[in-house]
Amino acid sequence: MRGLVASVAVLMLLVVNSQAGTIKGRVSFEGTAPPEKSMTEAMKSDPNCAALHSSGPEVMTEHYVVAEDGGLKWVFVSITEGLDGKEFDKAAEPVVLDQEGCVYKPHVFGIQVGQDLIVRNSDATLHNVHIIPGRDSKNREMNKGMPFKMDLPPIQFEHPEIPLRFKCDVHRWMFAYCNVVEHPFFATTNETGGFEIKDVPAGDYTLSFWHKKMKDHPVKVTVPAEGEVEANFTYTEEMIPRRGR
Amino acid sequence: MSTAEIQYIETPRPDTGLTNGKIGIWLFLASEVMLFGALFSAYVLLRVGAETWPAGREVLNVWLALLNTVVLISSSVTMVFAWAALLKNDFGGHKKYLALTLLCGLIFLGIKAIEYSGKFSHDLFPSTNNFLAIYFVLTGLHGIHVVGGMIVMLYFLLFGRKNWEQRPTMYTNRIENTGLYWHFVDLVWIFLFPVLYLL
Amino acid sequence: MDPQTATIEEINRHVKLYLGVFAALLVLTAVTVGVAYIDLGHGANIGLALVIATLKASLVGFFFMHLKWERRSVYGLILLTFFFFAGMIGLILGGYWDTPTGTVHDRVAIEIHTTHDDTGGSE
Amino acid sequence: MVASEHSNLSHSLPFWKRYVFSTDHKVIGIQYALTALVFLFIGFLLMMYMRWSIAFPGRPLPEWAAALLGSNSTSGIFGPEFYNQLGAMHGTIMIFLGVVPLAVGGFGNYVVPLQIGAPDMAFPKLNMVSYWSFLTGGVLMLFSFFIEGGAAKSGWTAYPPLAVLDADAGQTIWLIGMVFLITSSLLGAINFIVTIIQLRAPGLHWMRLPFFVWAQLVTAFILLLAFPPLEAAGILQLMDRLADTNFFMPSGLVVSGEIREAAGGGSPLLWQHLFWFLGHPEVYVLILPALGIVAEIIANNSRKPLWGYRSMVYSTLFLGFMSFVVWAHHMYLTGMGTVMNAFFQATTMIISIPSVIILSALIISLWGGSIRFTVPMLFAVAFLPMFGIGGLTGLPLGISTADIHLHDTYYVIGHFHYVVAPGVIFGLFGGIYYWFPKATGRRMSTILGHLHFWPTLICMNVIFMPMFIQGLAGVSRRLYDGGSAYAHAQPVLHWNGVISMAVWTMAIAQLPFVINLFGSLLFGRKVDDNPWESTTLEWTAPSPPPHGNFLELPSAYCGPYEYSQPGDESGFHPQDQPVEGSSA
Repeated sequence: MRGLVASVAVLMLLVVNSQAGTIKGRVSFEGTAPPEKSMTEAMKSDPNCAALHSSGPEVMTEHYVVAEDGGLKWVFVSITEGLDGKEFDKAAEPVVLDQEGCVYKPHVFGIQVGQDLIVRNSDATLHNVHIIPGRDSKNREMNKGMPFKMDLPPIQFEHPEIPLRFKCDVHRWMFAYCNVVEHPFFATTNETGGFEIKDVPAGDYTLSFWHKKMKDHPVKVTVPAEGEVEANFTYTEEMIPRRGR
Repeated sequence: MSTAEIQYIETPRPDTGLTNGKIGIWLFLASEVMLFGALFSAYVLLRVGAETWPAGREVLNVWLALLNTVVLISSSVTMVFAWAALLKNDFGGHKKYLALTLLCGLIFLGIKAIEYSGKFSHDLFPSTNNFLAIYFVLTGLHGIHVVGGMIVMLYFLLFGRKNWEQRPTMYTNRIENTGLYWHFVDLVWIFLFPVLYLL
Repeated sequence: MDPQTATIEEINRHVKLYLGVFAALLVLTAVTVGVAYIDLGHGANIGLALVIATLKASLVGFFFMHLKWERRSVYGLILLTFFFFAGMIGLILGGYWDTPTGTVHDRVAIEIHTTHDDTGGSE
Repeated sequence: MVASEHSNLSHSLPFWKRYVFSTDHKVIGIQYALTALVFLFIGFLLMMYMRWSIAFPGRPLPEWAAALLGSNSTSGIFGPEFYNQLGAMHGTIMIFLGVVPLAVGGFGNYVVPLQIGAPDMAFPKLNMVSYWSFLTGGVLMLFSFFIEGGAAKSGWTAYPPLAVLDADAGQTIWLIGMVFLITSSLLGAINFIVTIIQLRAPGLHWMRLPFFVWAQLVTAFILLLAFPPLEAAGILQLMDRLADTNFFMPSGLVVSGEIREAAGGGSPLLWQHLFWFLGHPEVYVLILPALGIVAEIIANNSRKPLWGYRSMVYSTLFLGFMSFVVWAHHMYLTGMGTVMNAFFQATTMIISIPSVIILSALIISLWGGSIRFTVPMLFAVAFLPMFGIGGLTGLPLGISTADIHLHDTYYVIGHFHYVVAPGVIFGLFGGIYYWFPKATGRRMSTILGHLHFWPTLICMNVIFMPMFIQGLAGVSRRLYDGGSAYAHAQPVLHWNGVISMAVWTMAIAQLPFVINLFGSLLFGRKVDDNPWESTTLEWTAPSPPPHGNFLELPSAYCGPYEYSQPGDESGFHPQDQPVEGSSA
């Protein structure tokens, strides 16, 4: 009986505060970012990849993509505390991770637990998607070959993990960071460093700003019943890992 | 004698001198020799290939195993007595000795359980090293064979009377074959004991 | 002794025989444990332990399993199985001992290059 | 009470006891045969998808073909992982679930008791248990396709460390399925040996046994003694997968860039030794029953006793004995030294002698015979050259130096498929056509028989002969794209399309067989007890034989193949007829 009462209560909670606010903000970076390295150089080792980039602009690594006004791209923003106890239905449409021009696109993204991930190979060359969970993560290691233009059957992850690393066993420079979270409230910053998370139930939460090099920084935020709340964050030079160039 | 009856269940076939059950059980024991033989060759290859191999007596409790050896040998003896009692038409004596054999089996498994829990409590698991891994597999599979034998004996203990009264020779042969299986299980332990515990 | 036609005394004589075999087995068990604690060199210890185990096994086989009064064909089956058993262990070990040494594979394994993203920071 | 009274006793049994959980060796034989045929077609289906990926890598399947794969292919394309599943399960299903159950479970169970004049197998209940254990193993194998991660995908040989590192559960289910299959074969083997030794009819001495019974006896001994080591290896691999032990995991194993933290100390070669200890005797388990069937059909249809019956029997015994000491010719390239390679090379050469003796004896048996080209005879005669090619192409593989180039290439695939496909399976098809009248009392249609035989024979050769060419060019096996990524394979790539076309046409060529098999149950011409005018004992029983087989206990007075004896106008002398002036 007790279990039944609890779930009814949760349903009630969801129904009551149906109106929700949104979190908007901008992530910026102060100081000089370490220089990017040329990917096309690394791609010389595989003729197929080199051919794909023989004409176009030189492709650089995208570790510290800083816009003129200091906006930092590829920062994964998600709610880490304040949502416990609430269940969320699975997102309907799948997330598509493409491998195009021997680069994962997008190479930092979020996905909800149980949501379909479709890995696509748009290059006519062989890629080998190798998903490596962390040492004590409960997600399963997967190793799928994609020798030609094809989609893998949809994959689902059962356990949250930030980040779940993807690499390609054929190309040493290819990496993707898939951040698995239990709720639909996450976003990745665009070129200007801006992000927006919609219909977040009112309440106080901890927002986490995660960057693949400068790691994770929590920020407290309270979301009003409706309307927006501003949440910005600024990475500084000290946060760059020292061992990095 | 009707053609639909399967012959030579009780009386041996004249030219081979054996009953169906006797050949059947010896064939089964031959396949068991190959099963345990494969595990022994695994043991030997792993030991020969390993850089370090713990001496059996440091990791395992030799005295418990010695007790187990005595228990299993005595269960072999009570098994033979159970069969001999049938030859003397003493079904009561037979049931007593069969029960005794079953009891010895239980004691054997009890000691095994103590030994295993002792290992687990010192967190020595099959994954710790290959000596423990092959130890658990060999003694575990042997233990399963002991349990299998005990189930058969329990069946005879509970339901044997009707078969004994209707077809005594067939029942005696069945007990003899169960005895052959039980002695084989004891025989495997006789090899397991020195190989795992003493060398 | 043919089970169908054995007389009572014959059976009793056999029962005594079984007790004798039981005693012998216990003695041999004690011997094998005792010998194990004397260090006669690795090879000798193994050899001795196996000899005693085979002795005990043949006691159980001949008397308890009635091989002494069994037909020749059962011996044939045991011999055949033992030949394949010995062949399996022997040839598997042969495969191990006969592995050539000093080949190209013996050179120190090539330094295992970590496949981290070497075009930038570390993980 | 004679068999007929006994048979109306069995009429009173409820349906499920008489047909489903039956202990009658004939019902169990038919259950084995039908289940095995279903598995053979499933194995063939998997291979048809493989041929698509080999011939047209990356091209989407047609709509109707992709539908069957469900979520394993997206818009008609499937990747290398699913190809590996197809490959591993094609091998496992064809051998352990198709050919062995049909040859040993189906034909052995049905024909052996009848040929030795026995009412049933020695242990009927054990016989039933062995069928149901086989079915459980089979269902488990098929079920593993539908779980997350799919079926086992480390080949039918399941070599560790790959098989142990495979994170998907398919491999674990494969191992558990194998344990069931091995238990089933073990119980079956015990049953066969006891039946053949104990329940031979009076007067049926050892040298009067039909050659088929000898083949099944030796097969049963091989099953009995070679299977348990694989069961032990299976248990060890299960422990490696579930309890993180390291039987087969060497220390310092580098897995995706990092050294694997584990106790290590294991040896992958241990698995290969234990697996191939069964592996090679297993292939003799496949061929011996087929040789037995072909011998029966050739003797019957050339109206002449088998040439060199004694030498065939002794060769079979010697083959069974030698099959236990040749296994490591599968492992020449695992770094064994020259002494071991030389030993196994010698035993492999020696073991080819009895096979050649049996094959030559069968060919010489045709000499001077008045041959009737009935449908079973077509399959039996075609078996001879096909098995010949299969056997002879094995010799270069048996020589360890030549094996360096040919190991794991398509040459090997061609070699063993020639032995198994146009060899063993032709023998089994012949057996179905030959004993169908005994099992049902009706004959299978000859026209449909020819419609099945000729296209299948042609397609078999178009499929497997090019594989030798590809193998000699160095195309290695188990490639999802048929070698198109390799420069040395370019000149022989076009054969992939030819082979795949032949495979799909052969699938169509099996339709006449299926129609014939089920159609003849109702519309086949009714026949008497001995339509082929044969001499062995099973033809003295009514067709289909009742429970208990014979109306009165038969006994044997002469050899199994007394055809065209001088002064015998009928041309054949059944074994249970007394011969004037000779001892019983």
